[in-house]
Amino acid sequence: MDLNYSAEDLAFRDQVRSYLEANLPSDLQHKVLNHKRMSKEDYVRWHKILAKQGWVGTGWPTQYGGTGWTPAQRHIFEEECARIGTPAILPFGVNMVAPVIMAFGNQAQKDYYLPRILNCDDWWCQGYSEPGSGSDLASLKTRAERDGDHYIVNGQKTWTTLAQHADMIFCLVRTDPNARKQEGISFLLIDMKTPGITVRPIIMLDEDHEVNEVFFDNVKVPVQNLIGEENKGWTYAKYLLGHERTNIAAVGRAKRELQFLKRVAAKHQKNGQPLIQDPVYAGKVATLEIEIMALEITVLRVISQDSGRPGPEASLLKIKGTEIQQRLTELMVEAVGPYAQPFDPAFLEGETEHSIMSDDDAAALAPYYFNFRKTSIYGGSNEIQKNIITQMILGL
Amino acid sequence: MDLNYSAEDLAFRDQVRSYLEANLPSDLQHKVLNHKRMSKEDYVRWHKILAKQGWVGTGWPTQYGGTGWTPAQRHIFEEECARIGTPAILPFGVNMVAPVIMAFGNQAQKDYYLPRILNCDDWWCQGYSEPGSGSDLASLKTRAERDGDHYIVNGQKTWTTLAQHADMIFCLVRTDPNARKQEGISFLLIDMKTPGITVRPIIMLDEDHEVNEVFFDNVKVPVQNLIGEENKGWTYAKYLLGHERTNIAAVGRAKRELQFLKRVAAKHQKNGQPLIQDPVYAGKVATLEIEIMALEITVLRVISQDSGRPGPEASLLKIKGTEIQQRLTELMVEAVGPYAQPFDPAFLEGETEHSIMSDDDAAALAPYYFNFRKTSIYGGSNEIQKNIITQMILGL
Amino acid sequence: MDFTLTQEQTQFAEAIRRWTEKDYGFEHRKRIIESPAGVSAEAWAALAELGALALPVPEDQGGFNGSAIDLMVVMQELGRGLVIEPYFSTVLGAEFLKRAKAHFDVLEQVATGEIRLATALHEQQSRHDLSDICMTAEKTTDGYRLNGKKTIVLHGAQADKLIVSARSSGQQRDKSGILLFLVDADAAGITRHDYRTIDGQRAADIIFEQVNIPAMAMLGREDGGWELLDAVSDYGVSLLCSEAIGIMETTIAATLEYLKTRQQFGVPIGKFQVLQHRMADMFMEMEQARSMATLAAVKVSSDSTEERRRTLSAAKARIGQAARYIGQQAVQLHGGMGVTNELPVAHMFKRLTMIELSLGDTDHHLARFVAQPGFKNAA
Amino acid sequence: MDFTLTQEQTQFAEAIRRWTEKDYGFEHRKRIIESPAGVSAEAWAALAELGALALPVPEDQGGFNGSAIDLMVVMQELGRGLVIEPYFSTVLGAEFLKRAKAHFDVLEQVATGEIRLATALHEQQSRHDLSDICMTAEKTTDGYRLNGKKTIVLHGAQADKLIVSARSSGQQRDKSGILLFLVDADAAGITRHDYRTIDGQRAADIIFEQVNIPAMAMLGREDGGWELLDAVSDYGVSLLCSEAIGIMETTIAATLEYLKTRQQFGVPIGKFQVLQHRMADMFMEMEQARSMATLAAVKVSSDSTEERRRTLSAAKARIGQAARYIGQQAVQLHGGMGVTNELPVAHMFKRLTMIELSLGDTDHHLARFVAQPGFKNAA
Repeated sequence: MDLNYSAEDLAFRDQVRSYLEANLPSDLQHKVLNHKRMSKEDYVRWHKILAKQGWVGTGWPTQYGGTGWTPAQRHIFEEECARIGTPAILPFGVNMVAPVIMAFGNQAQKDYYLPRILNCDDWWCQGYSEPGSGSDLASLKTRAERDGDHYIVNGQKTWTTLAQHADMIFCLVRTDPNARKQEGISFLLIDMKTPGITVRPIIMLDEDHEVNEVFFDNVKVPVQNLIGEENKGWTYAKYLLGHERTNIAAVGRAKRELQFLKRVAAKHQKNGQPLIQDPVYAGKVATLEIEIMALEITVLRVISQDSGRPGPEASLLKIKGTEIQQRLTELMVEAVGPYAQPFDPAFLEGETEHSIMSDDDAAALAPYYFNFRKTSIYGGSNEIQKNIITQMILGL
Repeated sequence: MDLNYSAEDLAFRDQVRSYLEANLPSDLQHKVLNHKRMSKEDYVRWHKILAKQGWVGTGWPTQYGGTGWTPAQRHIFEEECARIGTPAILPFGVNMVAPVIMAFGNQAQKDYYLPRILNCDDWWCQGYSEPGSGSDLASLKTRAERDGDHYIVNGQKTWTTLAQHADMIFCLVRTDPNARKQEGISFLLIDMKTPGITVRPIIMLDEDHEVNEVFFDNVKVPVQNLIGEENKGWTYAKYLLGHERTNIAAVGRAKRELQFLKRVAAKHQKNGQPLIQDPVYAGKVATLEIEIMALEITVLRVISQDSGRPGPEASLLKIKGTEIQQRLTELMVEAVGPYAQPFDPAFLEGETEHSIMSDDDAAALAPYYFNFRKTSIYGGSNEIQKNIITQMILGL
Repeated sequence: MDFTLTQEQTQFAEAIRRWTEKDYGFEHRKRIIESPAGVSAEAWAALAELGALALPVPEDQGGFNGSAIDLMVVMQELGRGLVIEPYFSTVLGAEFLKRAKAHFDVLEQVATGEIRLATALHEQQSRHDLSDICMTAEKTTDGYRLNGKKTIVLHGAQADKLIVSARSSGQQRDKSGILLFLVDADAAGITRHDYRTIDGQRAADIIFEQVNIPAMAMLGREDGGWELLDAVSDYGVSLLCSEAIGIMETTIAATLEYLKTRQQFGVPIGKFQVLQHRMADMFMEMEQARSMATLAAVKVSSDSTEERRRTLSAAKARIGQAARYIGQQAVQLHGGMGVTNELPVAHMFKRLTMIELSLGDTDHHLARFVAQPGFKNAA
Repeated sequence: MDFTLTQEQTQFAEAIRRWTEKDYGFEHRKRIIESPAGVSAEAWAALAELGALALPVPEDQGGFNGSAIDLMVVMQELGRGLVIEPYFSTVLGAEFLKRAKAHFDVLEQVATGEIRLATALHEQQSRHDLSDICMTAEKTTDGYRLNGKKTIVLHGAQADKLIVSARSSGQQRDKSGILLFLVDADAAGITRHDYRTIDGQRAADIIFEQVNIPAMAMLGREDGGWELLDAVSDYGVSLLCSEAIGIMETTIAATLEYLKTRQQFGVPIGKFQVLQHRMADMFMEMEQARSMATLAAVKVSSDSTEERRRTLSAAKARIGQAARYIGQQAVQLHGGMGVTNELPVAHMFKRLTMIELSLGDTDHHLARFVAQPGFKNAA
């Protein structure tokens, strides 16, 4: 039993930390730390900076240009990124489609797509969910019919994150409508510029444009864009779902946000003293801080147990991680109280330096709170995660 | 909208209050207020005092010797009993078997049993649950076979409250083993002194003897002890279940226990001041007090809506009532902290005047807490109650 | 003991409900939010027409002298309709004038819908403590001079007149030295910054620079400012509680409907027991909250200040708890659809959330409840 | 970073588990509880035999000098077996002697199982604050004279020697003026009242009347009493946390088993989604608690007093919360069977509940966590 990092890990951490301190643009950091909205350019800029350093494929084997890091190193890297406040590397290319291409793609697909993913030459999005499918993913209806050396795709995807920026979408499509639900599904890569694709924004409850509906109307997709075998797509999707859980607990970010929360609660007053010194409020913050401490150890336990591929315990990490994130935003809103009310999209978009109200810290907190209700819904709702724990761990 | 009692109701309340103050024996009150265990004699004594006053059949029509009170009067009476701390009138005779006899019994049964119930000449217990039946009551297995002018009863009942004192038991028994689950059940009254009946204690987790198993081994029951028709017992049982919900929210007791809690929390110190002044603890007490305030209004709303027979809203009252009762006991244990540990059954039984530890208030609190875990289980577990709300009120 | 509404109350409620359903639909409301004005003159006229604006006004000023229960009925319906017009701020403003027994002309104009009011009580440092006032009221020869800044004044830029709290003496958070004034919203020296709130309403930051007002602008007694402010704030709490109940009703109805129609794994998701029990919990929260909102509307007129404070704080705390649970769970049960701006449920959630932190949040009112003598005396 | 146990630790755990399963079954334990002694000499001999008593003792005194992690492993197993022997009290007592580097002879006797220890730290008014001491230690020519009363001394009547806290100066709750002593349990002037605790253990109220003890009975430095007491109390917290984890494991296993076998409405009740998710919640509570118990066992030896206090309080608070939830829900899921004394689950629940309020309850430790400089400094 030893909860300390090894000397090598500590050296690695220092290396990562100095690199990030030297290379993270301060305007990007400012946006992240202050809960502002990130533009496409923001994401791409940071991705390319990391790509130059060779630190994008943190879960990739070295043969594809990955870092080949151990699970501990990868965890350290993620913690350091969260600590300093880097933009996210969006998962759709690097952590979602890439592992599928590596495992099931042909050589040409690997040669073409993987370097472009590493370098963010393509912006990827995910075409899984459909209206009506939700947690029951395999009930998808989007059809792909073979027509010579093309598939003709018709149907609709939804909840497609940041599809408005996307160059490519990876889709689950139904190629055999007569097969059983999970069979007859194929995994297709589709160029978003193909005629017949329409993207319709879905505005979130904080009025951010984060997800979309994507419509396919007789979209011609070359057969070489099929991954693996026809009608085997469900297998690949399940493989990918296992990968989606990386850093799902987001403990690093939670620790950073806890500091933000304490700073805000130290600034706001209750009964003439800083709110953070109010016994009732401090008790709530302490309870949350302890939950974060516990989850950090739980994550490390999972990492140390296997090769960094959490099994059903990932459901625990997802549930606890999102509960913590949501609780953080709740306590932030509580801290600023009435100051949560003003709504200033221009400030959130970075169009103005200061918010309409004098408290810039407070300006983003209600949108943040409302937006983060999604975390217990997406990526398999927390109810679905409990079903998984029930079945896979508890055997009920 | 008027939340005040009418002048008549207030006069009635004063009348009840003066009667109780004059007639409740102080030793019984002491036991109730201090969470001590009640003996058979305690219950019978109080029942007979109230019977002399004619205040036992508070839900009975006057033709059978009931009070004929309005729902509001009945509520006021229950509140006043709770406020001063009377022993309970056990429901098995007065509120459970009696309504069934009134509705479905024949004249002879009414004439014989009802006066005896009012006067506590018989101690009744309830033979519903069986091992394995639990929430699925209709799956009961105890058999009653007709043999001339007797039934021969074989089987087992369980969770039979205070059967160790009982003269009579009312039972659901299966008279037609070939009928569907809810059919083929009959409602029998059985003399507990009949040969073939054995009572085995079940000791509760606070080591109190409150419930029992009752075994029937070829027990001969005269056919005149059948209520209503053979094989119609399920209908009578369902009728009875509607009656079981009287005063289910127990707001009056909750209010009394809240005062007890505050008194204990004022006596114990934290950081050199009374615990009740600690902001965190006070916040918990206040939250609970507000829940009680709300439930009191909810109860009055239900009473004022209909004729005092709550429908599915009774499930809400049961859930909230038991949550409040359990929370009260939690906060009591928290208040005394380490003083919850000593266990002094002799004191609880009234065999010693003072507890082994110097704090008599604290002595009963852990047993009280542990014992009251039953409240969310019995009478239809709170999960079953939520099923009822889901189906009957929400239509899901 | 009688929980039924009068026939008049029921008819009033039905009339407002008909109006919101017919003329204040979801898309219409959205256009009002997006409009530069942020409120609807048409809706205001309709509220006047319906008698909702005359309701709180005394009969002598052309009103119906409605009770707190009457207002409860109205606020529930406006909650159901997610109405974002300056009704709450105007009723609250009128309550100041009613209690101060002054400015009858203004009350008359409220009754006819000629003017809107707003209450400027909150300052940057106040958080939930309305006695935390830095704004100064300096005595002049013929009145007072106001200096300071009020923030998050609900519908402050849409109002014609403001009720303003200021301090003539004492330290921040002193209960003495607080004065209340009725001020023209466009008086010289006043600057208003209008902005949206996240729940679709409007609010303003208002700067007062050397604003001279006559002596008669002061409301009530010189030594009674805090008592008046505290009482009217409790009245506002009662209004908000009722609004919240209306929203809870529609939130729960919308969620139930969603559970019955939305299919997953071949069945309506309302067949999953976990979601069923969640709904049962939401329902119970609403019923407990409803009981407290009713109690609040009754006790807000109590002769006992302590009973009023105790009950209103209890109600606000209980309703805040229910509002959070019901709002969050309604969104959760709606799944992805719940976190978009496209369904009413998101807007109900946002409004419920903002009600929770308006006029004192749950912790504030729990502490106020505890601070009443009755809490410890009962021990 | 390594969460695995050593082979020795695993073997130790397995040996203790074999013993509890074979020789410390539910019915056997019940007989011990009902016996006049309240503890089992046989079990004590077995624990000595297994090396569990030598484990905490330094090598120089014939022990294994076990780490806090070693003890964590043992306490988990004793928790699983619901062992009610005076192991915890003896280990805690030994920890005082180890840290004070004194009374090596006593430590030797602990290692062999010759004697049992108990710690008399709690007084009637203390609640969760062990610095709240009224008992006096008056200096005499050749030592000290103790006067006062200790309450709820776990296994106080079964112990041969007591570690006692007393005050030579200062007010109740002063951190200075606290002294600790090793005292023979049958010294002249000591009266012990033995009683059961609700979780099947024994405790005693102990009266000290003019108890004269030699100077060498004092543990540690005259000005270091509180630091020693606080540190050993944290050590005890770590032990209790580990015991709780062991109990949570068996509680959850028993409940799972019940859900899989108990039939209602024709199916195992474990098929009902609401009960499934309840189990999932219990499981997650246990895993979070386990992480904190591990962290506690590691950090209880930290060189930084603040880090130790902060972590141990965090662990106790988190485990208290988990203990309550798991205990209550295990009983609830067992239905009627859960509230009888006949199944182990009720006894697990009772012990978990008592652990929650031993050596500081959840609120106590949350407040202590908040009081550490790190809590606000981080802001």
